[in-house]
Amino acid sequence: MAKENNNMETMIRTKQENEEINKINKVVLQTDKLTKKFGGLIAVNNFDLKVSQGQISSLIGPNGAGKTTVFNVVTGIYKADGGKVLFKGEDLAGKKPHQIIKKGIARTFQNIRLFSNMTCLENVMAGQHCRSEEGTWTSVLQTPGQRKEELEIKRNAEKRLKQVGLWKWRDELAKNIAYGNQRMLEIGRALASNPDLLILDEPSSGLNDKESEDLIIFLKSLLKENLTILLIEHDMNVVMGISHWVTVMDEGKKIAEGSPEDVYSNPQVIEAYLGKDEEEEE
Amino acid sequence: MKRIKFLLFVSVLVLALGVSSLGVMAADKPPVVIGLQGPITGAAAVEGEMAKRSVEIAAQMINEKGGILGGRMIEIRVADDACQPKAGALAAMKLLSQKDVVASIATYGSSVTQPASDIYEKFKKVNIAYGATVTGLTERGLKYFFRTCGRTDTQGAFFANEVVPLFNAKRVAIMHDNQTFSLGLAEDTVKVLQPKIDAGEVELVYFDAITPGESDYTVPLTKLRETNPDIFYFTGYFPEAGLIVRQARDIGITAVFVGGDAAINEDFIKIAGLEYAAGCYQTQEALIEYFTNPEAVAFKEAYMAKYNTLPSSPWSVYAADALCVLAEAIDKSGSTDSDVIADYLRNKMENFPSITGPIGFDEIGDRVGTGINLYVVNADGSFGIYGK
Amino acid sequence: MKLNKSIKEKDSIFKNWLIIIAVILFIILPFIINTYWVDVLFFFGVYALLGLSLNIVLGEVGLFDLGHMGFMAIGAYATAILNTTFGIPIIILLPISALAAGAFAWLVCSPIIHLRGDYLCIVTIGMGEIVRLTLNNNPFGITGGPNGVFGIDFPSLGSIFVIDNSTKFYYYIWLIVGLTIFGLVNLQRSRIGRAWNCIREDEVAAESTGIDVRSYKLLAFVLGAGLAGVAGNIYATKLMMVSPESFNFMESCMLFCIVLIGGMGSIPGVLIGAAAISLFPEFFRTFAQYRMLIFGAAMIVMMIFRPGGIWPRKRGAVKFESLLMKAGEENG
Amino acid sequence: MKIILEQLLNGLTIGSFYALIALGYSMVYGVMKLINFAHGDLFALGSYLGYTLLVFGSTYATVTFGIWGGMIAAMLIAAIGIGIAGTLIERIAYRPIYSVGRLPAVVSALGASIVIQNGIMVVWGPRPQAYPANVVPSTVLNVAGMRITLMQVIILLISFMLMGLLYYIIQKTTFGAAIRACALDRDTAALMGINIETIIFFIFALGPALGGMSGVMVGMYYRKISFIMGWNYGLKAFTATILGGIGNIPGAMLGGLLLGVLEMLGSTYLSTAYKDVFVFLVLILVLIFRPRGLLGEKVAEKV
Repeated sequence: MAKENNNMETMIRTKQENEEINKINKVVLQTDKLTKKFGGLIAVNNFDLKVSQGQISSLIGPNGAGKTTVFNVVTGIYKADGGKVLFKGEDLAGKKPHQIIKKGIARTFQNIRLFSNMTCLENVMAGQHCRSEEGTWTSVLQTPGQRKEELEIKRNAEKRLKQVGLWKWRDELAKNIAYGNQRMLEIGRALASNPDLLILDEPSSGLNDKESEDLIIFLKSLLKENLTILLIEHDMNVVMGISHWVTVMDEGKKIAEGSPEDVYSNPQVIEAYLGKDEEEEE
Repeated sequence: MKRIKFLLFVSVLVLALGVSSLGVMAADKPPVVIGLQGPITGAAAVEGEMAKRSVEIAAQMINEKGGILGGRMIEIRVADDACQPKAGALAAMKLLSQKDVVASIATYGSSVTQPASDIYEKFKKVNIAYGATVTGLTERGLKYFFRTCGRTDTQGAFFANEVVPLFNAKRVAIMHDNQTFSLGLAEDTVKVLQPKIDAGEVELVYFDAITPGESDYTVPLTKLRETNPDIFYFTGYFPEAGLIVRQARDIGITAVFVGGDAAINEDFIKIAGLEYAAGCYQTQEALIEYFTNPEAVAFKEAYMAKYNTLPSSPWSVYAADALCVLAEAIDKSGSTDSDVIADYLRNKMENFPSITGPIGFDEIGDRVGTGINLYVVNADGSFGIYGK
Repeated sequence: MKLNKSIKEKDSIFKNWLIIIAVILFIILPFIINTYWVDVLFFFGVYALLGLSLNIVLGEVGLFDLGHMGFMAIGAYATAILNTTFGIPIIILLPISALAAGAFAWLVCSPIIHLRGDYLCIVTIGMGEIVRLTLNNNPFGITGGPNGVFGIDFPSLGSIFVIDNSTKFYYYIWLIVGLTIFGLVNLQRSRIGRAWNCIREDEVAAESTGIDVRSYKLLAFVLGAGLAGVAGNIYATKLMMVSPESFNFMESCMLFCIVLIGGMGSIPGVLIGAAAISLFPEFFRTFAQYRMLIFGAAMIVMMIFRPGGIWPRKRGAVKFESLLMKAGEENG
Repeated sequence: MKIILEQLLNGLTIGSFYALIALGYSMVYGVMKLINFAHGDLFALGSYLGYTLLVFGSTYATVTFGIWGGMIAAMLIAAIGIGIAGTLIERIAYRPIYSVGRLPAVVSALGASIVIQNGIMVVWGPRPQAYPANVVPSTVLNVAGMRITLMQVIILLISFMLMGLLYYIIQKTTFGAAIRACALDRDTAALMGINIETIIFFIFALGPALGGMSGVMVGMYYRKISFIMGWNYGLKAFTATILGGIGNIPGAMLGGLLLGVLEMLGSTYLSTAYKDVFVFLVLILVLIFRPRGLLGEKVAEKV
């Protein structure tokens, strides 16, 4: 899909910049002894997570293991009760979600959260909010600068919509398009903010096999844009198919991490998570 | 094409004929149109309805005598102001936009009269208020604004100078409801009372507002009880007055209860209950049932004949008064020009025998001499002037 | 070339011939009807302005604001007090009253902006009531208590041009309504308007998409209040007086209905809603006591048959053309 | 001290009215997530219904049931009448628009409120009406130097009884559990076999019925009733609901009583004129620090 989009100059960082980033830290995102409690329940317990530059990392674990909570803490929706979140070496403590996306972390949600009564195009345009800056008065008066920026937003939106294959639905309300398309639109919206790290919360849930396969190809293609991807996933085919690195979580704690093959054969993981799967399959 | 032209010609002819015949008819004694602005809808709808009836009765009386200006009848045009400032401005415009309206009787509420009278002033139309008693209204230097009702400070002075000494009261409690009329009366009373307070003759032990429309006033009343007053003046309206009297007596306030002129009527007795209402006093503008002058008697008869009751508030009768003075001014000055009418009202009218007694106007448009009396609720639920 | 296309897309709404006819009709109307109806249309304009201002808060951002009259009261009283006490000309007070109302909104809304839905709703009710009651209680003797403040001047440019009659006021308010509509349409089509709509659709997603929800909510309140302040200024100068009873809770409810009857976030809808609310009582005045009964029933029926409002905002109706080089290609 | 106690009792009396009305708001909101703006006017309608019953049936009722019996009869009939009116309003004004979201329902509710209010005005007239004197015994009790009216005591007793009963129904019975389940998650509750229709019918009957009963009590206690009283009481009760935490039954009771006491404190120690300013300020302060009311549960948004 992305192959045909040749004019990516605006989105992709120059090699120089990339090398600089790599010099500072190969690890893009890191959590250090992250803890989050809800009342008496410890949802995330001293959790360490590492996400490396330019790779697809997966976070897996049984239901209720605290995966989504980790995402919510990382993206600033919840405040951590302990520990740190480091993004490119910078502590994200106290940052609000809208500040974090500006730093370069964009996300999607487990249960799709689109702006239902806005068109697909508007959804993707909204995604660029943090990359644009015209204010209220220039908008009221529609100054040339504002028009120019708006045009740029539209142009980028078009590119992203085409990238996720939804260009023909551009004027449809987001709530009216098919479920699979909604998933893609949400990814498109996240991509529109030109992130360095894309966090996907169960992107393949609710998709059929064909759509899942397309998604795998699509995610892989994103790596060429020099994106780093972190995803929560239940579909083992997806996890094994694309992950460079897998972290397994159970009851708020990390129980294993490594390459997909390592994790797949780890007895602890089988016991906590995959073991049940096998039983069910038998 | 020819047919269209012909049709056009005919229709123009018909129109021209129609207009000219209308003109001829109009020349033959057109009515003198007087506007009446009042709260026909809204919270004060009762007053508006009574004002409408009273003015129509007064017009009927004048018309039966052969009208004014040599046989021209009086016609009343009513505009509803719902007792709201915005609606009041609209109602004034509604009357002013009808070119044949000569003058206006406007209006009942003080806060409505304010913008309305400004508008009338701008369009140079005489307007006479019949219920707006706030003192400041006539002190704005308006040329075309008059009122047949009294001012709150007259009533306040009456309470301070006549009622307080009458009951030998030393400790005075005043309660209002924070609305234009009620607050005005309360403040004017205090103003007149001030020299006596300074001299140490009386003491103002309580002065506070209640919120109209509520049901429970025991909390402020308990506070009032602790100040131990001799006399308790409530300047608000009857729904609250009824509640307040009963709740005050229930928690043991024994002070003499005096209501302002909006406080006491039949509904007051119904709400308070007769056992509580009896013995309550009221400073009141002239109530029509106590008038015996021939004009009032004639008015009462005509009103009785049509509605089988009498207007229960003084304001609607003041509206009828306003019509009488307007008719007199137009008739005597022989003109429907606003400047002439205003000049006549201000400078030439003196002791004109109207329904509520002789009427004249002073320099700023206030009525000269209104009779305020102290009324009392008798044990059988009837009203009477205290001491008579 | 590319730029032209986008401008064309934007301007198409103004090129609608219906709108042109409506505008022409509105310009010649005062010469046809009598001054009473000109005044009625003036108050229609005031309600339209108020509706537009509430539409920012309620329609665009989806915040329940049932105390909007409080902001108008601040604007009206700022005008009244500064004009009668210090003799400052109305034309200078027009922006000042907007600023005063906006600043007030910023001040009171900052601590409560995090409240959700019905909680925000009751707080705005409370705020509106606090404003009205405080004005009514004559703090420091400046608001004139229940009498209000009177003797306010007409808007004027020096002594040359004075807005002093119904027709002038009519053009005055509709000029301002027109300018406001122009500005708001532009806002709707900008990143600001999009951000507001995003917040209305999904707050969490909006925040995660990079929208500073708190600031944009506050911005909506401040802008809405500022416009309401302008409406208050014009209202005060037209009536030449202000009094607290004009700003009661019922009026705020009516504003709420203007936005919802017209259609959330829809500017033509707001105009229709304002017309319904302000003209309906005038047409039905003859029905006296049954008037409000019919009015209430009409509100229910309206919502049953057109729950989205009379003229809901249509999104994506204007076909968006490709801006990229390979324009003809669908689905990249 | 004596004064404070007496004032406290006064505050509690007003507060118990607010609490009874607030329960209606809270129950409807809990299950439907809808602010029933017509609820205050249903309360006023209840008051007028009781008025009509007592005016035209007072002699009969008093002869048959005795003086207190007549009162109870009027209250029960008003409760049933308003319960029916409540469900009717739900059928006509709310049910057709549940599916399209909450905001149209707000307008519809305001419309219903205007219809009821003006309907009362058309039927009973714009003047305030007064409850007949003979059903309202105005005995004043003297308890340790405090003057308390008998009516006050009775109202407090009845109110607390009703609140206790409702609390019992909601918290201890299976049916109450069903209501609470609906309040938490209507769809899941429906899947569990709870008949949502019955629940909606019940809350739209019971809430207004409580309002109707308090309407009659307000009428008997204060005697004066007017067609606009629904707005006043409605707004205060709604404030109480939010103060306690909307959708929360004990919260509504607490909020109502607290509001009554707050009003008392405001008008005793500040000025009566600033009483409502004080009440709303307290409300806003509470909401700043507890955004979901005093007893409202802290709900972390599920993302």
